[in-house]
Amino acid sequence: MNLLSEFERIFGEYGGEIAVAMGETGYMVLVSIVVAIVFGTPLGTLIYLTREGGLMEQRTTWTIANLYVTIVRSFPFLLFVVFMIPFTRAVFGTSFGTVAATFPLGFVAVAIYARFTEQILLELPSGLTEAAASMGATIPQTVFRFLLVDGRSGLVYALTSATISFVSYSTVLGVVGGGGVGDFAMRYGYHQYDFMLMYVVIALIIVCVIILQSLGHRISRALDKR
Amino acid sequence: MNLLSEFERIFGEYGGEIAVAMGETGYMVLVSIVVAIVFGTPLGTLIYLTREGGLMEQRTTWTIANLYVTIVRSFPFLLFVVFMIPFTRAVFGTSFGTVAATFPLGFVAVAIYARFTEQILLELPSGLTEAAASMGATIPQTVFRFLLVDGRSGLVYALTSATISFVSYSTVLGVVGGGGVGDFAMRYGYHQYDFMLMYVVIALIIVCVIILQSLGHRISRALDKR
Amino acid sequence: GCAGGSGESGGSEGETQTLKVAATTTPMTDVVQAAAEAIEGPYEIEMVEVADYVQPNTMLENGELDANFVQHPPFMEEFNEANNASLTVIEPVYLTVVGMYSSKWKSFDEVPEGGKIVIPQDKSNAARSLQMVADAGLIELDPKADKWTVTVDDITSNPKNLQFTEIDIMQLVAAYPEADAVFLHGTFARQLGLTPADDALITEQDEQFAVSLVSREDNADSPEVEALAKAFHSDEVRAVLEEKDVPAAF
Amino acid sequence: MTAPTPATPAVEFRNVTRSFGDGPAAVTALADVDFAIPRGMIFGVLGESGAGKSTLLRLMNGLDHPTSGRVLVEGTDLAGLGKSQMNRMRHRIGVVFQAYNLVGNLTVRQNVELPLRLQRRKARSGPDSVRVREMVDFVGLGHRVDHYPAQLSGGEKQRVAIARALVTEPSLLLCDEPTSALDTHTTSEILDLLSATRERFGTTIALVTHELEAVKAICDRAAVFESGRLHDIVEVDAARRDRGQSYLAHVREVLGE
Amino acid sequence: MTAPTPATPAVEFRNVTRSFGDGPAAVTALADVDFAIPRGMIFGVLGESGAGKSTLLRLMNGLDHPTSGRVLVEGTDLAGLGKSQMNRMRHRIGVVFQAYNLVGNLTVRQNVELPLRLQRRKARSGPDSVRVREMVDFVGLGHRVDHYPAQLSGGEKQRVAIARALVTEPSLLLCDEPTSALDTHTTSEILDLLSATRERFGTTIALVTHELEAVKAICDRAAVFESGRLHDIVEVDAARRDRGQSYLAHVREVLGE
Ligand SMILES: Nc1ncnc2c1ncn2[C@@H]1O[C@H](COP(=O)(O)OP(=O)(O)OP(=O)(O)O)[C@@H](O)[C@H]1O
Ligand SMILES: Nc1ncnc2c1ncn2[C@@H]1O[C@H](COP(=O)(O)OP(=O)(O)OP(=O)(O)O)[C@@H](O)[C@H]1O
Ligand SMILES: [Mg+2]
Ligand SMILES: [Mg+2]
Repeated sequence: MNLLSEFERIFGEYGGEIAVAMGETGYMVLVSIVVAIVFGTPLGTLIYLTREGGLMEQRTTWTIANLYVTIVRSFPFLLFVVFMIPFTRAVFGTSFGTVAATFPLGFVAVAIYARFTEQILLELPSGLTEAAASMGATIPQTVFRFLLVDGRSGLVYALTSATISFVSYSTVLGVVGGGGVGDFAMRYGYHQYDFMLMYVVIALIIVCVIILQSLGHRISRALDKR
Repeated sequence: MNLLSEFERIFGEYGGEIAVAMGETGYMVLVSIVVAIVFGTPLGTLIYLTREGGLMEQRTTWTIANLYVTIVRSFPFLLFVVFMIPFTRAVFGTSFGTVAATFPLGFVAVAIYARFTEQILLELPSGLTEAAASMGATIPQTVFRFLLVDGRSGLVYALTSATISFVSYSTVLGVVGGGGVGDFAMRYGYHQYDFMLMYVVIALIIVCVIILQSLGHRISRALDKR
Repeated sequence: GCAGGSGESGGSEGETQTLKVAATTTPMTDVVQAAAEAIEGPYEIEMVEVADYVQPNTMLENGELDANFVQHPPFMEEFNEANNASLTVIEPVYLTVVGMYSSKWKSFDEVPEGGKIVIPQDKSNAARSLQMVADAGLIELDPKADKWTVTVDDITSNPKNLQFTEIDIMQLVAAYPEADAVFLHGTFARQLGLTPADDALITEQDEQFAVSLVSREDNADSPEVEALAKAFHSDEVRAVLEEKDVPAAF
Repeated sequence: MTAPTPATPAVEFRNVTRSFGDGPAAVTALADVDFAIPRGMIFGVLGESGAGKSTLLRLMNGLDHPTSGRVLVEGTDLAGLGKSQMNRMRHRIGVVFQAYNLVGNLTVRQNVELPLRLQRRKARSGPDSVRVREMVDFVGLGHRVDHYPAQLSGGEKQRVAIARALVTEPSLLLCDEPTSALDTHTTSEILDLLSATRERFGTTIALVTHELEAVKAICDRAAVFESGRLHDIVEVDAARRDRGQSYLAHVREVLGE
Repeated sequence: MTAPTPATPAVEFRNVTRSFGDGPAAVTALADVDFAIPRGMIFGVLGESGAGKSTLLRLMNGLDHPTSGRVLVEGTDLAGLGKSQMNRMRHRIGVVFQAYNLVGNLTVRQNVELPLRLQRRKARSGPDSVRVREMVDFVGLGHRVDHYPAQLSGGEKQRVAIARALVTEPSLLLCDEPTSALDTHTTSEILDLLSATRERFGTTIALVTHELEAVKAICDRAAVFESGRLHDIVEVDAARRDRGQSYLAHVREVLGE
């Protein structure tokens, strides 16, 4: 088989569809990243703060927040998507399509990144919170001016790592018509046994992820002055 | 609907099968944990050591190891399972059944845990490797007597976190006849519309994971003397 | 009532009404596309591609779709029964030639003691495959059980001690190289370069398994579904089926 | 040089005991300690390693809590303070930690600015920004404002910590061996600064140090601890103070060349 | 008290320069430094904060590398050593870091044992285990062997670091302000120990310190650095040494009560 002519065939025949699928995946992953930052970081911080021996020890809050993360992460994702359908429909008026599919993914993104955030904060030296306390920093000040400042490189690297998970999760969303490259690869490549197409698309995904990864790596390194 | 009688029905009718499925999941997850520890920890350590500015800076090794982790993690898992079928068959003589299904899961487990390991090691203070170097520690000594010693609590916590991912991934393995509780929930619950059964099984999975999580948490805290 | 219907439907006259029809894979998606070109009147078809066989029915029942094209009637009946739903068959469109195939044996008689038989995991297709194995005389099924809902538990005699493995329909092709016999739909067999006539150990082409256009009881008689039915019967669809070498059911 | 001593002392320890762990491995860091630091005093804390000095300071701003007994700051029992009251109290207490505890991802300037920011003072402009600049210059790091702690030497880090503690002009200043990593010359400059701070703002200073010279130089009074017990309180003889010599000259003198 | 001075010095710096960064933010930590430490000598390193003392020590065991110039240890250019040669060299060099660098998850005993373990000596039994015990006892932490660094005071951590550096009986000992967190009494005990170590094993010691008293007490010679330049090398007048006084007595004497 001539690889070049295969590529020609694939991009000639499916180029437009692949571009659309890439756009869909980009949308799902981007929304997940935003949601992970906006809700995952605070949730992870909350788990860190309210834990036993934490700055804001609070058993009930910790239990609930920690439970959310654990449940959402251990729920088989495909079934979670199904489980969420009534809620998705209530919010978006529909349960299918890229936008609606992103809804369950968002919940998972929050859970994944919250756990990452907690892990990063746990590794910070205790002198940092001690310094914050000694200066009379409020809890929000401790978080924003100390923890997130010294944790930032770890958080960025973890976000990169989490993003790769989001890409991987997004491929399951074909079940509810979410589209995306993963679904495309499944549909045309796997279900129609066009393995060449499937591997080309997977390679595309991987290349994008590698670029993302090295970008995250670079930013993370640049942010670490410690 | 009477919840109690529903439970009676479910456990009466499917109790034995659920037990078998739990056993299968237990097997898959346990093997993944072992493989993650045995291969994931060294791989993550290798990425840490050979990175730019690392103790054993080695561009080629780093690129390959890092690529493995990135590729395996971003490969849509279902397609990865399919991709691995020829190799699985070559190794186990079959690509079906719980044992064979664990093969692709193992590769993913290694990749996930390697990344976790790298992240934990990156957060360790530079004074640690400096102390090791000053004592004339060889690379293996630096790893075993310094890095893994001070990183151990983070590594255990990360292993717990990774295990939850393994559980989640294992549910996808039903497609190649891997069995397990996730597959059970899909098969009887989803595809045969017994939603009560599906949620009961999911609840079972979650309870197991929560126990695992709190165990990991406890061990991790006990190991941290810093 | 028309519980939602399709989101953009119900426009005033002269406006085109978009009909949402779900499909999963080829050849169903090709048929829907052909129908989209063939449809007449103030309608256009929007295909919703879903990588799953349960969701199209759930969505249809919930009024998010106008119709779907993913299944045969027994599969739909199963859904209706389990979910108290009111899906209804509009038109059978094409027949699926299913068969048991083997990469190792020329006939069922060669399948050895303890042979591994791989069948689909959904109820109707599982029953279909068991029925074929029974027809070949390798097992006996409980005569009291319904012919199209039998399960592995209904096997009353299995002298060769055959091992049945149930997996996702989508994975059957992967099982072909190592199973002693595997159930395949015609389209999948073709992907492996197999033809039902030459390569199957046994085939079956029961008309009741014709893949059909399905909608709900509450819109089955509506003009838009009538237009859909007509489109799915068009020459364009027939041409696509011929091209794909699938026998039309009309 | 007697400091003003109004009625309520700046800090008061009433029968304070602090122990860690229990059973045979238990350590009593402070045992039944009872003393007061009058306002405006520079109070030395002396004692061998492990005598309980750092623990003492940590108790003074509520970073640690007594196992028994009470700690009062400016007449207020710390145990009775709510969270935000405690924070407000801490805004008036500067701390120089033994381990510096700088924020690694902030530059020298940002580290010094930090306590002002926490108190919602505008540090970007106005007198506070001038004050930040002044403090950094004073500790001799004017040319390193944009460097990060990892790029500094031990003594430079310590100086940043000192600047950070002084920038808010606290009414109580807790210093845990603030010149341990500093040479004699820088040390005497820092000590001068502490002395001047007290002079100008009436700041009460608790100074943990091993350098008797430092105590001699600026303290009014010093407590000597031994294995957690307050062994003695010594009044410093102000007359014996002497300073002002070039560093190398001082080296030569002491080493006898 | 003159140390033996065989032909090859223990440490030799040949026109060593070490600078960090470039452009306007560049810092020259050491500029064209040229000197030698004869074998068996206790060599003081003095200098203001940021003068380059820690950098100097780091260069001596290859933790850092000169920007230009050469560093020789026992006649060997460190730049020419392979990895395992460097490790073997380091087995003979003990280091007490300014920031201690203890392993947080190891107990006091385990931290002290560590360098022996790395050299594959059997520390569990035999003379080495006795030696570990001895060192821990010597630094006054015999009752804390099973405690972790986080449970220790600053000075106690420093003492563990000293025990760890001495346990292997190194031929070259690099100490970066090893008594900065210690009181006068403990300091003089540690200095005695360093002195005795040299006496017994002929160990060469490089001692960075700000305490002139320490230099006076045990050093044979001291280098004074200023902003990265070797400013002067001072011979210590052994005759002026004096020691042996109770801690409190010493306090009273210095403070003049
Ligand atoms: N990574 C770095 N980047 C920039 N400057 C650095 C770096 N490391 C050290 N320096 C600078 O080099 C100079 C010498 O540092 P060094 O740590 O050797 O000083 P020192 O004499 O040990 O001081 P101290 O007594 O305060 O510990 C200092 O001005 C320091 O800020
Ligand atoms: N968390 C802890 N667990 C057990 N013991 C502790 C803990 N924290 C402190 N200690 C012990 O309490 C005693 C007093 O400690 P502290 O830090 O106050 O000493 P210090 O006087 O500041 O000593 P140094 O001059 O060495 O810094 C020490 O023996 C120390 O080991
Ligand atoms: Mg202390
Ligand atoms: Mg230094």
